[in-house]
Amino acid sequence: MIRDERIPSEQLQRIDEELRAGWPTGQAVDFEEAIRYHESLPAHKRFADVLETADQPLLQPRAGVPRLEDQIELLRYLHGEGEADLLPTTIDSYTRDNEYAKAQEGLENARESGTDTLNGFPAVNHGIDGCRALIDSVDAPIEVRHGTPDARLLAAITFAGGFQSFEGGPISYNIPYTKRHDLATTIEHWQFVDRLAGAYTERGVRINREPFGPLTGTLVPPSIAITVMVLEGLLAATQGVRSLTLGYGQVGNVVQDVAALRALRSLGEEYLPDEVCVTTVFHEWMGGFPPDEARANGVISLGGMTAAIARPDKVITKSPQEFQGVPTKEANAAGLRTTRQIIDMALEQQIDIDGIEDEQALIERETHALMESVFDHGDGDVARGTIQAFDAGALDVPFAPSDSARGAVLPARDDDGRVRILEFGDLAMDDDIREVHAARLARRAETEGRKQSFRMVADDVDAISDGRLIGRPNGGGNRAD
Amino acid sequence: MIRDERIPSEQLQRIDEELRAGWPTGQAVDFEEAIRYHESLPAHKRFADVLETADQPLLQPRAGVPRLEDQIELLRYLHGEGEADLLPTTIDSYTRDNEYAKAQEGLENARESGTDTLNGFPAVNHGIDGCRALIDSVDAPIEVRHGTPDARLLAAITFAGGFQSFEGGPISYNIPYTKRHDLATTIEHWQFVDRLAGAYTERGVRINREPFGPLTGTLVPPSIAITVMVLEGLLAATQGVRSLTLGYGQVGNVVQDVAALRALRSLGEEYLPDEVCVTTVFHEWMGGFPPDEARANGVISLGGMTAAIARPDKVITKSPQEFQGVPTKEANAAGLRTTRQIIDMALEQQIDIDGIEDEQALIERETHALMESVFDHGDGDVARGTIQAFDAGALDVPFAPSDSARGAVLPARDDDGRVRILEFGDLAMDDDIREVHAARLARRAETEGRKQSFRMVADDVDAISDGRLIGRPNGGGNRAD
Amino acid sequence: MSRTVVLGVIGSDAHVVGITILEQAFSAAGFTVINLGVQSSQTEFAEAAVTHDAEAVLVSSLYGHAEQDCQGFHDVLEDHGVDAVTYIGGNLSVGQGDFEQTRETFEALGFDRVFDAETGPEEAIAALKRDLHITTTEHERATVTT
Amino acid sequence: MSRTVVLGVIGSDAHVVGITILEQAFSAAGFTVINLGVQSSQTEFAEAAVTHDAEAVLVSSLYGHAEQDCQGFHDVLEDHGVDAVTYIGGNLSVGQGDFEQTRETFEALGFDRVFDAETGPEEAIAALKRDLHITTTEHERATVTT
Ligand code: B12
Ligand code: B12
Repeated sequence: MIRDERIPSEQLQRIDEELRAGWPTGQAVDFEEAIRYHESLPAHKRFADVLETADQPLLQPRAGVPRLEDQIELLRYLHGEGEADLLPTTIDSYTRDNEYAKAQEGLENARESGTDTLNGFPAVNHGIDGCRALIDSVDAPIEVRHGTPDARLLAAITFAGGFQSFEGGPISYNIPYTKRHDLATTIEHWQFVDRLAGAYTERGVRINREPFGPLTGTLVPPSIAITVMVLEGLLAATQGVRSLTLGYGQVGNVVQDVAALRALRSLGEEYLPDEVCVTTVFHEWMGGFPPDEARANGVISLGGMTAAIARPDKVITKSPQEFQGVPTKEANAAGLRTTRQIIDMALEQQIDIDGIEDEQALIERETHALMESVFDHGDGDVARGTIQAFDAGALDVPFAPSDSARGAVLPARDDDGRVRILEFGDLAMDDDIREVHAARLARRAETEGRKQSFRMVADDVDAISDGRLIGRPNGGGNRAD
Repeated sequence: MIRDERIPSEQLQRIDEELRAGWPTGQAVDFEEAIRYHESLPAHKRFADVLETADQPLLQPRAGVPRLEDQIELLRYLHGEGEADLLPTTIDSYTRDNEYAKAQEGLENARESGTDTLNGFPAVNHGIDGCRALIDSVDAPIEVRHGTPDARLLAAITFAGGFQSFEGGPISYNIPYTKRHDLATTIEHWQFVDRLAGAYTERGVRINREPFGPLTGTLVPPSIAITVMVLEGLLAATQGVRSLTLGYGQVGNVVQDVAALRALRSLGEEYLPDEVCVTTVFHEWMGGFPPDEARANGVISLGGMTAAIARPDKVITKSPQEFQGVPTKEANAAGLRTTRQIIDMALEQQIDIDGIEDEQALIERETHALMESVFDHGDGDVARGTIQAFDAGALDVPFAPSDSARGAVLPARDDDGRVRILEFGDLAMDDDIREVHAARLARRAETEGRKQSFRMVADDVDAISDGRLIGRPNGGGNRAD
Repeated sequence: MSRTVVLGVIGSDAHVVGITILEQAFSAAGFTVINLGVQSSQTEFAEAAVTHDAEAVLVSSLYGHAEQDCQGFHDVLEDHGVDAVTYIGGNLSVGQGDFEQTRETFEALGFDRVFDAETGPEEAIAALKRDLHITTTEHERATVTT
Repeated sequence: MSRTVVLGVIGSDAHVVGITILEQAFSAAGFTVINLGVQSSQTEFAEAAVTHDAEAVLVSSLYGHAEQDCQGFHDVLEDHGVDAVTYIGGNLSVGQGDFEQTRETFEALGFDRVFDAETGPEEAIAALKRDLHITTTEHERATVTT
């Protein structure tokens, strides 16, 4: 059975070769030559260094289109007009499924017809040369963002292609992103990715790794997200990763979000070995957006405001077109600048809100309980513990489409809009904690004069897209108009 | 010399008749018939009632176009698509100058050519019938917003025309809006407007009056704005006004803005007689906007966020096109919905920020000092006191274009972005207060390694339009990119 | 007797929240819902429709690959002998496309109705009742019996 | 000798902040600035230009009535015998107009240069130095003597 142990070099090499034989562009990877390429990159393209030395939150959008020239243009635009500090390259869905042939078809289609039917940049198909052409053409660090359960070939090619940051992890790119991948396999696959990042790191090319914090993006209780971040961080550290950016997706309650970001940082530092440099990333609201750009700007700005108070190292921005589909580059840049403006206006202000410490203490207590349960389930081994804890429902993610998670946990907002747990299932939280949640939700139910039920959850899921934080019956409204 | 005394009815009547003879549409005013018209209006068009009974901040845009049909369409749009709770009718600049003939020309021009060269709705020219056609066609309360030093005829016609709320006042529509009007005259003119509002009020038609809080919109220290609000409130109350909405324009520092809105409410209640119902209005940032709609949305959202925390009774929204010129109706509605979204998401959250009480206490102390000085200057009479205090520079407004104000006060932001006073001139604030300001500004100067000077003020004037709150040298930036 | 609908997310799309809400809403409205979950293949839809004798097949797609994922879908249904009402909904095109065009595309692929992401479940339920000629009384009975 | 410019806001426009910044910037750049303030008439501009023998007349307008307010302005200047460079800047049209069109309108009215509200003072100062053939040395002398 899989364990949290470093992959031996021979094994790394063997898998690497196997993998690279799987698709033509894989052959071109040459580790030593890749190290030299990375060493040739200027300081301002070194992802980990830029992120870790910044003195205020850096902004990064999401963006990926199939064709190389378009992707270059898009990223230049987002860097220039959007004033993004860090850039992304979002990978298409076929690549995420390891369907490189289909991706190839989509790419050729796009090249011929000029219309894009792929929803991202098929980096494997573009190969090392394509990746480097992108890295060379754009004057900022670029991260690979995807959602791929088995991202081994993608990692091999993009690392050699000059990318120095790579999103995802065995839990965070499995549970929210797929139905049938089992955790043991994704852990094994990501151990390879992390080991590869570790190999580069040992040669002085610190590849930044970023577990995907928002998970399903939908009312995820902070402690669950943080636990997953810490677990993926530990697994990555074992493989030699030394630059880790732990993520968290905005829930929309300012106190809870600030508390969660602080807890994320402190728990990350608590659990991860000293030699790992831990940074944090805050994702602007990842759930359903309002079908209206003006309202979406309000949602985005609340995220910016929260970031100004919590000061994460990085903020992933949304665009006002989030509801509709992949945004135009103009809308994407607009989301960046709206965020920038509100952050820069609020950043220098001292805004200390009451109650953050208490909320942070609760989140830390919950996370400790979950982490302890994982260690117990694995007899001290994080890899085994993760698998068994998910299997037992001791660790769980709300709205998880994956067969590997129970999906029994149901979240709902309390009367103040903080995300609490309505159904715990077998989640490893003790009665004390459960009572805190129950009491908060009871108060809300009382305010609304209704029972706690799935109806409440469904209302909360829709609330922000309907224009408010809490899914009150009849829209909460005694509005005057 | 003018005094703060109620205009006797005979005098009211005489002035009224004189005035109405001044322009053809004036003749049609019939007080008794006007009362009947107001009585015929449904509850949801009664401005004061709607505002005073609301249980969350109501939103109101600014908007005015020359032609009646266009104004109807515009207001319906802002009510429907913009979800505005309260509506405005902004008057054109010729009317503000009492140049009704020029306004007539502009209006006819607009009717013929179809392009608008007037920057607002010339209500005097539209006359009572035009006003009532507007009131009848739109399903929400509507306020007259203008900037007219001598608004007597405008008031006579719009009150009779069915409007139940009227912005402005003798100081707030003089000092920021004109160069050569003396305060004694504008006070006399506004006593008439207020007395007219009082006459309606006595007959059960409570006309809401709203002094213009933002003044010059540019770094106005809260205590100065609040003092002007209280003074205009007192003058209005003397004339029988019973529904008063005191205003305040966002400065952009959340703590200071929340403190100022609370101080505004508490000082309003402290100074105004019990029979006056005091409400508050918060104006989203009234200074220079960024020349970029995306960034403007960030500015607007910071206003919405502040409003959610401070909970004024009303919020006047800005549009993302503020920088450029009069906004399209779509942009205007967008500003409303962006504001609505962030307010509604934040409103139910408990957000208690440290330091608000201290800042509020400082604002109240300063306002007390200014008010006391006004009373002293007028030997207890507010009208005389106002005139003399402005004359002496004991009361002053920064960036005032008017000859009636010294304009010697210079504001600048402190290191936290709060607006402080750099040059007091003869402002009636004692040394203790001056020292607080000086210390705060000294700290900023130290942070920036430069002297306090007009350069700092100019940098602060441009800061928000340049993308930040505080005008630091070289844009404040060690930005990573 | 309760009417049966098959519901799922097609292709390799994993957006599950929408169908979770739809499942709950259709159940509450009296339908028997066979929820295939996310990442369901065309064949899985067809087989479930046969097995459960479904009267409607509700396809969801959010991630922007719906058009590719639905190529030939109605042939597969026909091959399995499925003669059900077919709906599709969600974010059906990549990018900021015009919805009328999207509707035409998916109608041409054989769907009886096409919904955008602004559609609330109520709207789809009302449409399905009309298409299946379900009267309110029958619906109410259905609600009681399920 | 320092070069003199007349500065003011025309018509019944009261937006004073812009000219306050401009006054400071032009003074710092070595010009003698005669600031008429807001709500200045065409005649006031012309008379000040004569009195102070100004080499440039800088007109500001923000409130959207610039076009009406500037009708015949250059005739008035001519009548007074003013032969100065004329600039106008600010928010020159009502609404969200296209700036190129605005520029043409005001050039047709006789202005030598037309600036939008995004113009920083530096830009206008640089342009004026070019138009008045002020070399940097002369400018530096000017800065010293004022
Ligand atoms: C949450 C979310 C995620 C979560 C999903 C978690 C999960 N497993 O469910 C995560 C973060 C994992 C995710 C991943 C991705 N996402 Co996503 N995601 C969203 C988001 C923000 C909300 C979706 C949601 O849950 N809404 C709430 C539910 C209740 O609403 P709904 O899904 O729209 O469903 C309702 C209606 O559409 C309708 N409906 C839906 N289906 C049907 C079917 C029928 C028959 C009927 C009648 C009605 C109907 O009724 C539902 C209930 O009211 C949307 C944007 C948005 N809408 O705001 C993007 C969005 C759908 N995602 C998008 C993309 C591109 C992706 C990724 C490819 C991203 C990436 N590049 O990494 C991956 C794909 C992964 C995969 N394999 O599927 C795009 C799709 C673009 C397009 N179509 O052009 C969107 C629109 C964002 C964007 N603007 O780019 N995403
Ligand atoms: C503050 C402000 C006010 C304050 C003014 C206080 C005062 N006395 O100064 C108050 C609240 C009183 C006010 C009133 C009005 N305002 Co006003 N106001 C503004 C605002 C928000 C900022 C202006 C400002 O101070 N900017 C900061 C300074 C530093 O920049 P600036 O003025 O643009 O000047 C710079 C440049 O333009 C340039 N420049 C300017 N002039 C010149 C000249 C030359 C030769 C050169 C080279 C350069 C140059 O250099 C300057 C320095 O950098 C603007 C919108 C905006 N810009 O964000 C609206 C705006 C100018 N106002 C507007 C309007 C309509 C009015 C009113 C008619 C409003 C009303 N309907 O009630 C009244 C008019 C009153 C009157 N009689 O003039 C409109 C004008 C619309 C148009 N042109 O189509 C604007 C654009 C707002 C809008 N979008 O509707 N306003």
